[in-house]
Amino acid sequence: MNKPLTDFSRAWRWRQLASPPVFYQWAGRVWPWLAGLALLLAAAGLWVGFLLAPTDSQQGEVYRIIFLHVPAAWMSMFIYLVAALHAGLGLVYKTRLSPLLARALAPTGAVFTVIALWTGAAWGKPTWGAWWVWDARLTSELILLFLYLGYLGVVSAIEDSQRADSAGAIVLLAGVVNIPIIYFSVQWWSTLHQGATIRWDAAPSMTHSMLAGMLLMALACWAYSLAVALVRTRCLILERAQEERL
Amino acid sequence: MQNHAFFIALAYGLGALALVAEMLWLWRRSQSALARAQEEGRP
Amino acid sequence: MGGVAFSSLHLAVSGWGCVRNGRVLFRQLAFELASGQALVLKGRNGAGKSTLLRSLAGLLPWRAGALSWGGQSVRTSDAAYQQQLAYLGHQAGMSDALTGLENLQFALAMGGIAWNPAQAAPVLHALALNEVASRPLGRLSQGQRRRLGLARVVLSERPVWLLDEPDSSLDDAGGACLGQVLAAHLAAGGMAVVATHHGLALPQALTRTLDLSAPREATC
Amino acid sequence: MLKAVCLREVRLAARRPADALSGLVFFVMVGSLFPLALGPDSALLRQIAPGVMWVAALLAVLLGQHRLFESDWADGSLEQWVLAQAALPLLVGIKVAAQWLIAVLPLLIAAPLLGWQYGMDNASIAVLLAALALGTPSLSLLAALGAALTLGLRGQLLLTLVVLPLSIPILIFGSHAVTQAQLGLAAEPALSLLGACLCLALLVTPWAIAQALRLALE
Repeated sequence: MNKPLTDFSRAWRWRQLASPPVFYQWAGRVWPWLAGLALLLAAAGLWVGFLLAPTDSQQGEVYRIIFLHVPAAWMSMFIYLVAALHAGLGLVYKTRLSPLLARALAPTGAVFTVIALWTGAAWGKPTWGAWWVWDARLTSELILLFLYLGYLGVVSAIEDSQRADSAGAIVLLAGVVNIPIIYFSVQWWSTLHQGATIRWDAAPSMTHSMLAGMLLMALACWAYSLAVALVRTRCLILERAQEERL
Repeated sequence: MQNHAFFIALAYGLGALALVAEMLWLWRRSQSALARAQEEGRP
Repeated sequence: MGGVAFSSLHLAVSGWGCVRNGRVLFRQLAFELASGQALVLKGRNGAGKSTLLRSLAGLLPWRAGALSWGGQSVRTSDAAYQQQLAYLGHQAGMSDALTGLENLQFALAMGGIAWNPAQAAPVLHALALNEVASRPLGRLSQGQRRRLGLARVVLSERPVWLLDEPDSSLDDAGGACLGQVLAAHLAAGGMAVVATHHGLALPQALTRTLDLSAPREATC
Repeated sequence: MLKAVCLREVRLAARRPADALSGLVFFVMVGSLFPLALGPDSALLRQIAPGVMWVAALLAVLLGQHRLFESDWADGSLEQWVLAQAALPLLVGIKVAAQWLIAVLPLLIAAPLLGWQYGMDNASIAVLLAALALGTPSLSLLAALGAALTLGLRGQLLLTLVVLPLSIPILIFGSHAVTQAQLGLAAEPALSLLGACLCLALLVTPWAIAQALRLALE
């Protein structure tokens, strides 16, 4: 997640990035590019989504929320997995950078979860007639938000940063072990208590331009998350360095 | 149909607001971290 | 008193460094300890005596350096090494709601030692605990708790004692008793690391002193 | 070792019975509050009974266990546990099991009484007991993990924040088993899922709890 996908040939240099000072410099050089890329991609995605993509025959214009809703939901889940991966690496190999990356990613993940929930609600009101329905996807997303909040709560409550990192890693990993079970149980629960209001088949049938808009927005979210996570990691590195010097 | 625009604006507006709030918060945090780092010398 | 003799042991620490709450307490610390020897840790408050003891006990990871036990290098929470240790921290490690005897029995069971009244009686007598041991710990004074903690260490039959200010809140008789207990342990071939502000009544030949507030290059 | 830890927990509970019984009192009181708030409509009560009982049991376990390691941590016993002969995960597992027997088993004994209050029939009460017997140990383990992670920190909210999302599957499977029984359908699938969750919890949580306790001692 933190590495550019472009220079496979220079794999050996990646290892150097695990050292916080090197990473600090590297992140400082990379994040403006990523931020710019995010802006460009978002502009392109919105242009495709609002001007090129046709009006849906069943839902009308309101389906255009999808261009924010789906990428945000993807990011919320993906960021949790990546943060847990980094936290696990930090716990097992005691690398110094990994817990920082996990901590830098989690708030962004939580923000995307909130956005996914919120846009889902704004989409649900006109299509289903209710702000909230107890549907499997919405419920899982809500539980994901709780998992994020649990992690952020534990990490911010513990003063000692080493203990905070490790305790947070345990919380994240417990969540990751549990996510498939939670997802399955919620799925099961919602099929048993099938409400009559939801019809997923009312979702728009994708045209190429819709798909392109969604993918562009998803890439924009990626670039945004990377940029924000890099900047936050820089902050964390600085703050840690000050802590150590006290 | 016309209130669909309202919901779209609601979704995108508050979504953008959340992202901007996150960026502002992060900006202030990095400024204060940098300022403190410069008080004590380079990292 | 203990009745157990330990075979020859060797504990060595080299290049040690510990960080506590983001502050480097000491670095490049080194000492060696063999059977029958005690190391007395001195230093002002906050010099890192407790931290050193806790990391020796494997409760706190050390940041740099190596610890070797019997010539073998040891990692932070090595079970085989930790089972050689009897640690007495600031608290006695006993529950207020249970009596002294119940606490002792539990502590020994956790150490894998069967409760033997014949063996325990002289130790309790020497520490003047006979009457108080059957009372709930919550009703005992600090000094009496300290003595119970010492009784646990003595009865644990473990070769390495790590004592964090064992003489705090002990009276004169208690301090003398601590000296006797330690001397007997060393005579049986055990070793001890003791943090203290006061002197210990121990023969000079058997003890080394490590002053943690002194400049760090000095090692012993 | 097993005997020593159990004996100690039983003694501690006997000296401080209020701590051990608070979960039971909470369970019964919360269970009795719902009819007062919703009215004595027996059909409605029977319908919500599984959910209410499971939520009450979940909160009672959380409340009962949130100070599980607090006193051991404060008086230094936990340090001795780390240096003990047996492995820390094993000791932790035994302690949680003993605490379950002491603090949670009374819930199971009181559950039929609440079930009758809600007008449940005997077959569903039997399923309720089976579900609670399979589900509450996992809840105890999760609550112990939360207690170990938040050891020495202010605020009980943190524990609930960490543990509640993780315990949602157990809540769903548990109340579903009882609902199925009330409808006269097979409850076995839900019960086996609860059993699977318990197996997973038994495999994973003791190590996680031990790790969290070591962190709390640092």
